[in-house]
Amino acid sequence: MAGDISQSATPMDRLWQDSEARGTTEPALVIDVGGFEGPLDLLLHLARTQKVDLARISVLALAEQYLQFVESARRVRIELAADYLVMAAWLAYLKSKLLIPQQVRQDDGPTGEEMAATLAFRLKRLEAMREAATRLVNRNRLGRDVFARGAPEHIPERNGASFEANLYDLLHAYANLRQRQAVTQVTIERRKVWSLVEARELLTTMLGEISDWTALQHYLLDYLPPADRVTATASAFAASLELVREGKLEIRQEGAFQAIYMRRGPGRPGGATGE
Amino acid sequence: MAGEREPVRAALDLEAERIAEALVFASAEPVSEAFLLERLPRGVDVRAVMARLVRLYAGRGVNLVRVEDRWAFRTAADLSFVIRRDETESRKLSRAALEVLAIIAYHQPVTRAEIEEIRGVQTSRGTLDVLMEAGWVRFRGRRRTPGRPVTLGTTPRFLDHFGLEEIRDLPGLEELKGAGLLSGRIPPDFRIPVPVSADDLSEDEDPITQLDLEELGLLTPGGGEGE
Amino acid sequence: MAGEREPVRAALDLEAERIAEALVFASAEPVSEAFLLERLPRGVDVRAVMARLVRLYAGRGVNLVRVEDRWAFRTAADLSFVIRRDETESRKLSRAALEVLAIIAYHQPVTRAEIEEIRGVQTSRGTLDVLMEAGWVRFRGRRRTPGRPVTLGTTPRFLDHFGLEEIRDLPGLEELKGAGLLSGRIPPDFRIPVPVSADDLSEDEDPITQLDLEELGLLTPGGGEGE
Repeated sequence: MAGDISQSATPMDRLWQDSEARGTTEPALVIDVGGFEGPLDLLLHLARTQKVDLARISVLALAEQYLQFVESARRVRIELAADYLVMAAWLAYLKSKLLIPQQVRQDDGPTGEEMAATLAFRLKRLEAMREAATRLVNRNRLGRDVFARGAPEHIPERNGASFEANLYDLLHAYANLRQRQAVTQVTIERRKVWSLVEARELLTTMLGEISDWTALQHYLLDYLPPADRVTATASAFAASLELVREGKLEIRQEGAFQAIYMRRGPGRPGGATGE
Repeated sequence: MAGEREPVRAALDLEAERIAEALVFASAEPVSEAFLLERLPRGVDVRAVMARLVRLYAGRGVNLVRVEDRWAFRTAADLSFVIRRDETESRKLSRAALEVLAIIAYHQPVTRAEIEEIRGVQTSRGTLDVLMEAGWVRFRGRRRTPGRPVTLGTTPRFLDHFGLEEIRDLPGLEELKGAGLLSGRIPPDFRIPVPVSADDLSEDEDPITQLDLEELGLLTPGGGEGE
Repeated sequence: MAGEREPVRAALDLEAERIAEALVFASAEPVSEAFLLERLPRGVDVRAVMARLVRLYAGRGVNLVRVEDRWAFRTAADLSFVIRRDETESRKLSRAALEVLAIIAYHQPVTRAEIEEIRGVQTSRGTLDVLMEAGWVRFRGRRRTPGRPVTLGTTPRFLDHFGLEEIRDLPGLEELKGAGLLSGRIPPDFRIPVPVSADDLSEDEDPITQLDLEELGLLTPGGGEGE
């Protein structure tokens, strides 16, 4: 299917065409969003189509491309995983920060430029890891290019222990056993409900990056399928209250039924990052 | 006295070489120096013996290689074309698994949250399991920070498999470190891109225009990460 | 110029030697001359190559030997004293033993009855013996409950062997799930205990006394706690 790419290829065509060169082992059909390893992968891929050094990409253009992608997916009613939507919300926020003329600098929170730099850095780091992975896998590998003695005569015991077992074996045995014994095989049906935990994770991820008042739900909901909005609103609200209680979030609302603004609270946020 | 070692000494050295050679040759797994030391004549310098053997086998079809403080004989890499067995490549790593492996190797000790931060996506179940089962990745310990998250790292077997003497030999490690790309933070000298406003795309940028995904056959049922 | 043979010829011969060497080394079984011939550069005299290799390895710790009409490397016969074939070859731990060991590690201090409750089967005597013999498990104390059952725990040697700094470094529920070792479909009340430090007795434990050990029939000379 990806075979016949004519000269009159649309940008999207070229985009997919490029993905063939990503050294994937998957079949050539990369059109599926599932072919991407998450939103950052998709962004990296879009960035490459800009064909410049990653440190110099136009983050704004990139954000737009991404948002358009999500937009298009929505138009044809493709269900995107929540990760992608969170990224969309974040980028929409970033875009608004970049487009609004620089105000008097407030102490709280990174500027649009700083956020853009963070994104560029993350992309560059991911790309670096990709390249490292490629170099690694192309090394001369034992059992493929280089071989050990085919008929070993004697295996010396390791540090004098006469029994062989490693941590993985141990954990594997334990996990299997406990799982077997956990008699109740609970099958949880996939529901169309956003759990508190999910909502909490999403909020924390976003709040890790955003520290001034934002109508976060507004950004988030914008990118959710209509069917999900009610449950997402409810869960996000409940989760946000929980986060407020823990001091990780602050909430402000001008009046009844007005937009709810949130920002990172004084408490430690989520702990997704950290050295 | 650059000259010959005394005969007794020389005989002892040769004997040590032969023993070390035999022990390492006999085993398919790398053999530790401690193990060799135990079995070599008293007072022999293991490192020196191994260094001589490395030289002796350097040009041969089988080479003596070091993996951290262990030694193994391996066929010479340039002979891969004659010995290479295609059927052995049964366990092909998925792209995700390979990426996670690289991140663990270059960033170790690293927590799962950090891996996910770098990849921007949840690690699907089974990815780590595959790497652990292959014996390349292991739990290392716990980070001494709140929550004490478990850290991951590579094993000696990983080094052996990819032909590395030690972690420092990972390709490009120094450059990546120098560029600040192995840290969780943006390096201070990281260039902050100047955002161009949406209207003026730079010359080498194409705006993505009307995307007709349907036409492209993008209509796949619920893609996403899935497990 | 040591060359009777011309340089090109010599290079070819060396290459043939290297290939033959690598093939014999990597093969799980003795290698036939026909097999070698197929893979050696065209026009090479296999017999001559093998004869040269035999001479090359004659004085070394590893010899090239002919077994019927096939070729193999064998450690030199005079070195059998170092190879010590009679030595206990490392045995793989049985699944039962692994399970019991894991339970002791996670649930310590744990009694034998508790282990059986967790596993749902009786533990054969030999299983614990094996773990004790390996030096990974020890008697910790006695539970202050009726019958004063003996409690079991892990040893420093256990930590050492499994590359753990302390027992609390064992991964917990989330980490096991994250690594794909536990499925996501486990009951909500599923717990994995945080292992109690191996060193200090818990509140409801009494230390093991000399008397206890005798009673248990375990007072072997030099046994017990050890260094």
